[in-house]
Amino acid sequence: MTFTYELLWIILSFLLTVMVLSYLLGDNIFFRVAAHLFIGLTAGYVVLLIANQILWPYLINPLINGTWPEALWLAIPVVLILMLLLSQIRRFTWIGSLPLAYLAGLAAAIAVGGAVFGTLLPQSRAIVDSFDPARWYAVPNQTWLRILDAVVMLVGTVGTLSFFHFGRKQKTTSEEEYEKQPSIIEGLSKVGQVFIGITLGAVFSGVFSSSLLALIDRILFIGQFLTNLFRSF
Amino acid sequence: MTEKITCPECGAENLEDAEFCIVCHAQLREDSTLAFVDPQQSDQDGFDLLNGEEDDLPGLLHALKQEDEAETAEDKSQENELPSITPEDEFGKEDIQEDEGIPGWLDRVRQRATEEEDSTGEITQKISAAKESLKGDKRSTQHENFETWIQKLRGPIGGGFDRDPEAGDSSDELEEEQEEVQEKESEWLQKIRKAEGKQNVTEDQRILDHGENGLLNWLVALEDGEEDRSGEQGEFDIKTEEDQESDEVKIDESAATQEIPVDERPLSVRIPPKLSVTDEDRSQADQLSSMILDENAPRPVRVIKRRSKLGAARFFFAVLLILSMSLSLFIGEAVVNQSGPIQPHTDGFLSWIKDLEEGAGILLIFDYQPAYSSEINLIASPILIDLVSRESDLNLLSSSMSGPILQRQLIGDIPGLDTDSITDLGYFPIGAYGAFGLGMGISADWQIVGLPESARAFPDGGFDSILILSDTYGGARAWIEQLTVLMPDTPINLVVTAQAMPMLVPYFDSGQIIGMVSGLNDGVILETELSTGVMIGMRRRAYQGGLVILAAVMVIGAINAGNQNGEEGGAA
Amino acid sequence: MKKILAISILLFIGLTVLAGYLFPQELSPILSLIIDWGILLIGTAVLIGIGYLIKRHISLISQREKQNFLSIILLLAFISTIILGLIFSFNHPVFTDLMINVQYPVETSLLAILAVVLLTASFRLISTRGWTPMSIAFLCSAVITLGLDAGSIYLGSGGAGDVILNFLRRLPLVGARGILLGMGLGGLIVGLRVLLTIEKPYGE
Amino acid sequence: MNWSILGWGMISVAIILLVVFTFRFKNGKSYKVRKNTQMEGLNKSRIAKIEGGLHRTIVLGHQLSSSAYPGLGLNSLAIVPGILDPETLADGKLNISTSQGSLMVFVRQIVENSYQNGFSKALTQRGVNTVLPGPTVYSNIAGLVCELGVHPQHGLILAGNFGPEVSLLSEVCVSKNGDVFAAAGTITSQAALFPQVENLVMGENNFMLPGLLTPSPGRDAGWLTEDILRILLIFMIIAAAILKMVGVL
Repeated sequence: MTFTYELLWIILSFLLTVMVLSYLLGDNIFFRVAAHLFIGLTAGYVVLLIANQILWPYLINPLINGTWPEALWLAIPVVLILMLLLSQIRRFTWIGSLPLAYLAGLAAAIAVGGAVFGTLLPQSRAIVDSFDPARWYAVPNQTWLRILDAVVMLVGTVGTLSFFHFGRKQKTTSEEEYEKQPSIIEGLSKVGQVFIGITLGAVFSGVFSSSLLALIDRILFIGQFLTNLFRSF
Repeated sequence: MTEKITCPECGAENLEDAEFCIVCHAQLREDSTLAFVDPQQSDQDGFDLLNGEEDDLPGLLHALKQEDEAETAEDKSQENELPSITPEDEFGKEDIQEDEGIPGWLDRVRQRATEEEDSTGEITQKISAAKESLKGDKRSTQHENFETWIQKLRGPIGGGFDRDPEAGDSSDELEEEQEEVQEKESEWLQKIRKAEGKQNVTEDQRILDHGENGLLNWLVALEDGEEDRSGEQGEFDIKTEEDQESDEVKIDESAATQEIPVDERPLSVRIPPKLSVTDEDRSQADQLSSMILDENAPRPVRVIKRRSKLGAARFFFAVLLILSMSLSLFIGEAVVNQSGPIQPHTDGFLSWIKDLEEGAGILLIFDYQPAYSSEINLIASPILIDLVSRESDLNLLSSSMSGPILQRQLIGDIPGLDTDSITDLGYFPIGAYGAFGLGMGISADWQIVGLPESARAFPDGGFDSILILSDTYGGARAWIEQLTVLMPDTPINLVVTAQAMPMLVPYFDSGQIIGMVSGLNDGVILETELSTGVMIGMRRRAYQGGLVILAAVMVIGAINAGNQNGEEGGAA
Repeated sequence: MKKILAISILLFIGLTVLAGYLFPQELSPILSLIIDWGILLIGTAVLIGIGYLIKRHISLISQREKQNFLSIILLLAFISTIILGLIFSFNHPVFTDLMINVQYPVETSLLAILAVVLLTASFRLISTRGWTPMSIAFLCSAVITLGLDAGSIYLGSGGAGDVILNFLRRLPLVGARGILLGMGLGGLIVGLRVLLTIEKPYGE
Repeated sequence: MNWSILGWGMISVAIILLVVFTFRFKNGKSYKVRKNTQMEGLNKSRIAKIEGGLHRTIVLGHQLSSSAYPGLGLNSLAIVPGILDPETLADGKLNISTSQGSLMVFVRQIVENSYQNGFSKALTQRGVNTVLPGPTVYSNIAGLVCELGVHPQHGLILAGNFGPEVSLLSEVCVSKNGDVFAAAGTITSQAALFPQVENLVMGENNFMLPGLLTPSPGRDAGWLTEDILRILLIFMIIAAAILKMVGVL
């Protein structure tokens, strides 16, 4: 096996794979060495990525090559960044609340907009559209299935929403009843529980599938490396 | 001697004609005379110590001071004298100024706060708040004598003493009053004893309890709201030698001008009025009460379940899974994979790629982590091989931090692909803002002069198709929402992992995407349909074996749990 | 004073971005700028976070903690990556190959360990959660989905088989929609609480 | 039907209800919510860990804002003050970690302010370590697996936006007799944690936690508003479905 540039990377990959998979035998020093090497390298990579893909195009390049009005506008983010850096000194912690208020406002607005226009409306619309008669009769032999699909979708969604109802039963006689919701909602939430279980079960098998493919990939890699190793001797 | 005006704000003495106070520059003209406390007003916000509403210490102390103000005003109005500085107050004032530090009993309460186990530091906070409220009130009641105020508050014994001795009482009446108060005190103290379960109190214990301990217990009783103040004007006061000393200073009230006696004795000689209680008694009482509290505190009973078996179980399942995978992968001949049923979204994807023209402009969006690149590469490789064979114009963009690496890893393995012809549009931290920013890239018909354009405007057109490679539902969805706003007419396809697929099916139903492939099954279909050579091969068999093992383990686990419940039920 | 300034910044940014959903065209110049500056702040925050990571490992080394040689490995990897990145430039093949051959095997192996962990956990499903409607539905749904994926459950193609398969495939969507609608309501309320300054995540 | 008008209507109704109920709950009234059994598990675990002088870690996910799960990052930040009581701030055994830099800067600000409001402006806290084990999702997991392995009987609190890899953390903790309280908001992380963690908070219940940890009129108002909006949304969907069926919509 001639020592090539490719071989160096393959040996490094093999060693790291075996060191990380050794965790299955129990927490050991090899796993920790591989983990710390990985963290250090990723941290370095992220620093370069941010400098290269965010600070340079969004801040440094416009400051150096942009017109002076643009540079003037960039004073605002520069001040916010300096405040964020200064707030890491304990005595100036209070100054950090201004840049963080900026981020909080942005995150809150995107949460409100994303919740309403990105989740509540599209999902509700999809449920309502499934009750469109035109869609029922689009495929002749599937009409009953589509009606059943629409009804199950409506009942399941209403049941799941009721499962998360926060309010408690108004008249509670004993401590156990504190967990109960108002009776109508309690009934609907029993239906919701089943649908939530079905969803989580399906997603669980999807998650396992993805991780299983990763395990297969690693076993295949180790197998091929060892067979090549033995072939070369 | 020129007439002096006292500043209502800071108590400093100013010349009569002065407009503003020389110390704190407050206005003197309107209310240069001392605010006269209106008894009715103080009654309305009369503080009933025992109604239990004021449950924290600062409020309690503040209210006690207001209560005392009201009583002082009542005493004065009976003797219809203008409130004047009595020697005792004078003496007391100096004492307060001299003993600027914390009074003895407050110090003990703080000590107790640090020793008590269940104290959550709240008492410390309350004490420091009380200290501030005490400082805050000092200016408005600068004639008040804190020491005498405490003594007036402490019960019926000294009741007689807060009245001006010159009120014509002879000495034997004083002694009678003393005995009367002591009986009341003993009655009162017995009530506290009963509350604390100390019935048979020895004689010397009674004497001991005269001192500081009594005050602490009395404070506790006040906080618990047991003592009924309305019936009994119980004010407890002990006559100590210092108080007797202060009585000898005679002041002639009727004189036109008053000389305010100043005690020239050096600070070290003047002994501040101390309540004599030994430290051991105090610590014994505190330990006793904290022990009582500690025993009654509810203890969470926690049984730590033995979980050492978990490590062994994990090892067993690891060996089971790895062995079965290895057997499937390395033993037996290669089998031509049978593709399973074709889903509607897979069918949509196949029809899109078959109808794609030559040299089409494709935007590839990398939104997954290196951990999932083995699965994504398996599915994306046949697609890219087919696109390269059609000489498509590839444009890459990433919203994952490892984007550049993933691009190189995926494209590096594609035979015949010239990397120079590929355009790299860079990194967009979509995850941070849910792709919101991109929808804003639409060109507006107005511009603020000098306002820098977005440093990296997102391309809002110029592609024939978009291919999103993603490992999570969130990432794929963020891109779908933005791109349907930015490029409504450009068809979008997804290459996603098996974990993301179930949640993205609605986007195919609603027509926002025209096709989606995910998981190994679709990978096999793509290989056979696009005839791009066998890549998946033996993995499919291992993959199926692994899924069957998981299903079997879940069912066996459920049966095993059922048996355990049955045994426990039987045993119980 | 500081509180008022923080609240006014929050309200200005929040309401402007929210208005962006109503007037995307008209507000786009300002909004893309607000987003750009936000991305700058987030990038700076990531650098600050990495600063704390490095500082922590330096203190572990100086305090001679147990196994502090691991922190030395981390710092060496960090410094050498930055030097390599500066020498070779960010998109250079040598640099990206180094990244590929460290990140990819470690992350894929961690995901592989997750497969074993999920298998172990699935054995204790009922002993952990007990026999409840939700856990029984979870068990049945997982087993059926695994069977369909593995091809062990094969309902034939065309006709009733496809219909039933399609119906079973869409069932998980029902619960997912309910969960997402619930999360949407929660996100709406928590976002409004921040905008109405009932909630102050910036630490007042 | 113009769905975006409906959306703005929903936002306006939510704002009005939130403001009205916040003022109504200011004078001592509160909204009775159902008991959350997972919260009892959390409190018991925290008491046991503090009394035993054992280590505790709060992990805050890896995204401040995401389009699929809006508001989940802000909600995890709202949970943190409820866990920072005086004992926790003083005893020095609490780590708060996240893989997103902005979440970490927010948390440092919250911890410093909680400490100074509770004790004194002059002091700076030493009791809570805010840590970034790794800047990406999987480097964060690798760092935390090493850290959790060092201290047995750990108390682990997961709150925020996670992927399925969070299951590795809970497995490390559970295998060393630790306790796990999971408020992981995404569906994939809940699916991965479902067979493993007893104290698992499901779906929208995550948004109940800040109010349970630190009750306040604003949070009670948030609960009630959310319940009212839920019922309105259910009626709206049913009405729209019927109108669609009969062809009006």
